[in-house]
Amino acid sequence: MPEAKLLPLSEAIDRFVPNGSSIAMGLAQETLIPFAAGHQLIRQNKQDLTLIGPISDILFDQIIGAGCVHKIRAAWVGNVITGSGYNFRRAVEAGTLEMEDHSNLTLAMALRAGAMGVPFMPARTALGSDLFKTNANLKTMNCPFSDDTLTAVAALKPDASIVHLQRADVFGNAHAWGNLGLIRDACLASRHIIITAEEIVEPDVISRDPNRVITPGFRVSAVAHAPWGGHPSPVPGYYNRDHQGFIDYQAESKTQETFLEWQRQWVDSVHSWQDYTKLLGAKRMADLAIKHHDLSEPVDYGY
Amino acid sequence: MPEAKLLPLSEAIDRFVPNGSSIAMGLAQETLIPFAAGHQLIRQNKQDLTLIGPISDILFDQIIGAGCVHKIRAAWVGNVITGSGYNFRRAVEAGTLEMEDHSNLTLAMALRAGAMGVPFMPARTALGSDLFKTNANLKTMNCPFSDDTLTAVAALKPDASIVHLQRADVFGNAHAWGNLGLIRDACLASRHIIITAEEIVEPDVISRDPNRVITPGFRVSAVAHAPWGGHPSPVPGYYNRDHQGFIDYQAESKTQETFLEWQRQWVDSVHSWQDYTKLLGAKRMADLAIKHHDLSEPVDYGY
Amino acid sequence: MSYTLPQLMVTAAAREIADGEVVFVGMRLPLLGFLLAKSTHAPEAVGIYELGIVRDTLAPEPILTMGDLPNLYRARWLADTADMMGLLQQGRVDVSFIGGAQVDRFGNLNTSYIGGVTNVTTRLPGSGGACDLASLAQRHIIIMNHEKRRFVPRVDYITSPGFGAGAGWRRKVGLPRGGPATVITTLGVLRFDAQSCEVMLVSVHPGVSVETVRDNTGWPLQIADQLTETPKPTEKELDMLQRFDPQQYWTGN
Amino acid sequence: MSYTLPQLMVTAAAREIADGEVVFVGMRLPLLGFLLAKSTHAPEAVGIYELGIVRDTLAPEPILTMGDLPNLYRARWLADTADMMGLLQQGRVDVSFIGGAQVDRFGNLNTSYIGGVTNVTTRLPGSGGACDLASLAQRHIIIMNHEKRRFVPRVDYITSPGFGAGAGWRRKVGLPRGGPATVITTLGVLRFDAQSCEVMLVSVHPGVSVETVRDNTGWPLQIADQLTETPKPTEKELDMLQRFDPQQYWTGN
Repeated sequence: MPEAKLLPLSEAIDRFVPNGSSIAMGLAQETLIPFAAGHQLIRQNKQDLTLIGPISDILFDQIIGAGCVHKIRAAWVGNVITGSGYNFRRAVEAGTLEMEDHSNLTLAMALRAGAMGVPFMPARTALGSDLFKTNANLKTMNCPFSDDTLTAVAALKPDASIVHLQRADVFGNAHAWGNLGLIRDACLASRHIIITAEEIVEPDVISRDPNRVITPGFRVSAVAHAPWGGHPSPVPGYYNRDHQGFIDYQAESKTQETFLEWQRQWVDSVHSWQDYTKLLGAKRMADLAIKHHDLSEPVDYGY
Repeated sequence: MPEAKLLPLSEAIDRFVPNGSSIAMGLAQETLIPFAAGHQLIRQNKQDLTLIGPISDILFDQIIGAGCVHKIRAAWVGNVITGSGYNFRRAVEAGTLEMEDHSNLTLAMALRAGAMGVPFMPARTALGSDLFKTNANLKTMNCPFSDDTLTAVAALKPDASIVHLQRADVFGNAHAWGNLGLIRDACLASRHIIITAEEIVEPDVISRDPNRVITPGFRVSAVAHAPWGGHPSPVPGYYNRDHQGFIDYQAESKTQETFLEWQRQWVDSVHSWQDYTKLLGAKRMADLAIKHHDLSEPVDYGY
Repeated sequence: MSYTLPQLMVTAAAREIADGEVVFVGMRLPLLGFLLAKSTHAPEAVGIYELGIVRDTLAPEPILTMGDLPNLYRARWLADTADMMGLLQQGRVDVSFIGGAQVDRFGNLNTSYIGGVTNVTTRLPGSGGACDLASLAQRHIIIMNHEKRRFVPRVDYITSPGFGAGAGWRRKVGLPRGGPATVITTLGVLRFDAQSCEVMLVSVHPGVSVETVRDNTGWPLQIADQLTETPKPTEKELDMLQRFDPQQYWTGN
Repeated sequence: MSYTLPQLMVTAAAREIADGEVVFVGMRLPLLGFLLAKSTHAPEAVGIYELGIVRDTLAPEPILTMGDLPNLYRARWLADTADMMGLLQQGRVDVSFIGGAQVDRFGNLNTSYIGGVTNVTTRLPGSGGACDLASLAQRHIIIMNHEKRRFVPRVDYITSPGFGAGAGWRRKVGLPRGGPATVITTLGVLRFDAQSCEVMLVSVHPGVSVETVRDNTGWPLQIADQLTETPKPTEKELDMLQRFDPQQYWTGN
């Protein structure tokens, strides 16, 4: 039997995310954002983190606001439906946050290079742009065949990818569905993979559909059970996007003071996923629940 | 409504594979090999084809034997369980077949470069090997960041990818499962995509599971219904590998004369998939049928 | 027929999409523009969303953003961002949409650093996929507020390349194709001169004067010979928009 | 206990796998070697198959080749070849297996062109993934027939790089790691000298003399100081092999 990797979320973060780690999160951009795990980073007062992600919606802003972050390697940091991320703005404008600017394509290629085990990937994007100014991991180069000018993107190998998925077994085998963003490449590129899952299921639920497995289980370091662990982002099959959560956050993060109040309420006073769902309340959860179900047609992996 | 793309196999090949085409086939290596479509190329006596694939098992050998092929860009051509492909051997030894030698990794990167829209991809394989001797699409280069020596693999953009899959709708949306080899990147890299499918299904069977879709339907040129179109290779969910078919082919292809006899029996005298299954016979098909079914657990794409 | 300014802008955006085109759909107003085009004159348009979605039908319920679950429901394809970017990088995307905070006369966009990187006065969210869309789509459409502080002679930072320093620049830096085609603003619609690559005003929104547009532009703005008025949304278009954005979250005044 | 030569070779191959290792499994005998190791001393070994399979349990039925459906059934992961190659290229594969038609004293393999590319006498199937495994695994094991025409001073064509021209060559050409560790032949087992990178005989199969091995090698073969006899398959190992290859398709005489 392979080793069981199921841990309480606090222990998973404690063991696999030391201070100074580089962490990829929010890899599917708007969906499946690992908010519960991100809040655990805040709760454990991690320091000097480097956050890596394409568009993390408000998660990066929260971890920045809590003072955990030294550097950002991302394409976009803000609030998808309201605009700016205020903690991010404050930190960059104050000069306290190191920035490596990417586009979604360059970040995807950086992680794909890591996943493929090569030191860089070529791209045709960003030529003539100013992304190169804050990003030493982008260089122009000439194609060895066509002599075309290209953007070389250096490989990115995060210390850990933290991903929130729908279902996993205790051995680290997990299913994800919906738009997948950069999840697959980021997991393969990372030293550690930490999965939080809506459900922990029997191993055969996973193994009866190996094409839906997101990354090979032997590469996974920890699995934590985290129902509503993606809230307020949407989790296909489980709950819809909580738009109000994002709208509220705009005001809640407007100043450092209001943000600390938000942190006290939504992070510091929460010690388990049960606390979190209690805070959300039954009505809000019912409102966000999937109402129109649409099940996939099974396929046969028999012999 | 999008355009319906369902065509008889003969018409699909006729319209989208002119003489001189470069065609990617056998992309999942041992499974899902598009034998029915390959035989149709022979039946239409296509000329000057370039065949592209990692390990096509015996399909490439058959098309070479029928005199349709000018050039091979592949990692391995033979018979997976008996060894040599005799038509391939004869043609290379006679100097009538142009050869571009790849490894599985270089071919995967060539197609991935095509899929990503970049002129090359870097790799760490094949350095010091003689693959470079017959393959001008491999060059050594230095990494722009680390200065490491790398193998640059030029992009490959086939005129068509021909893939055999489990189920498709008439609009070109299709599901595949099992090991996927190079199918996804090859389809994205190709100008035309021709799908042969075990079953043509209602559109919602496909659209209720968009993660299982193999390539975006708007990129597909034609879909043909071809039950047993992968035989003797295995098709997950439909039938097992017909080992005897591969073993028999060793003797059947030993000389040019025996091969022509094989071609007469298995290709020239076959004019439809119904003919082919009649030739196979009910007992052989029953022997190859899936006996131990194992269905995937549905997932919910609702809202 | 009354309409709001965002409704007018979304309608103008929708009209930039021809039937059958492959559209890389952005966030916010462009999302509605794509839905509007699909449900009116461009039913065969195909939408690509950078987070890994291809769909060619309307979502069954109004969505506020592209990651909303109704936008995943019965999508044509759910896959990786790299797959979407591959289609874009290959040149298979006909048109894309980008929002901007600062634009210049050659259509360069800044959504990153007001003041530039060494003297940041305002940090904006950054590129997301915008730099990629501006680099790699066959053409792209910019949507933004028309204010003098936003329409500047030269952007402080190029997040998303337009025509750079003018004619020939894109080819010179190595961009394989494309460039901005249209700027839809709160005051009018602008297009680019094929020779000089400089932006010029081609239509003003109803009730807006050329002077107002000029006053809100940070350089002497060129005016097209045949200046028109931006067509108002039709009743059908407004009906559709009401269905797509029933709370007027994006299209309210 | 009677056994066949292929059974002995598969058993020797299995013993090259340590428990918990990640194994890139090839075709034919290595496939059986992996299954044998899994079912005896290496239950936690993980198998990677280049066509896009990761599995860490035995297939429920005997398989002749890696694409057989029982090898897909309840696999841990079914994905793309590029994903498997990524794991390999990253250095996450501990050991891999390759068959060969022609080998030289530095472990270079030819499975492409006997006679070389300009004077082809026999065209063989080619690399498949072998070149990649030889380039990128932490170590690789070669399995082949021991005949003088196959054991040549210098291969006609390097399909799969060994130690090239000797010590330091792999680093010089840019290979990131690895190299051949062992050659399991029909006559014995050979390993590589850590200094010179030249292959030497470390064990002979039961009943095979050192002279026979020398006579079937195309250069003066080095012999290890502590030459041993290759261990015979145990009863348990033969039992297992009988279950994995009941028709003795691969392990018959």
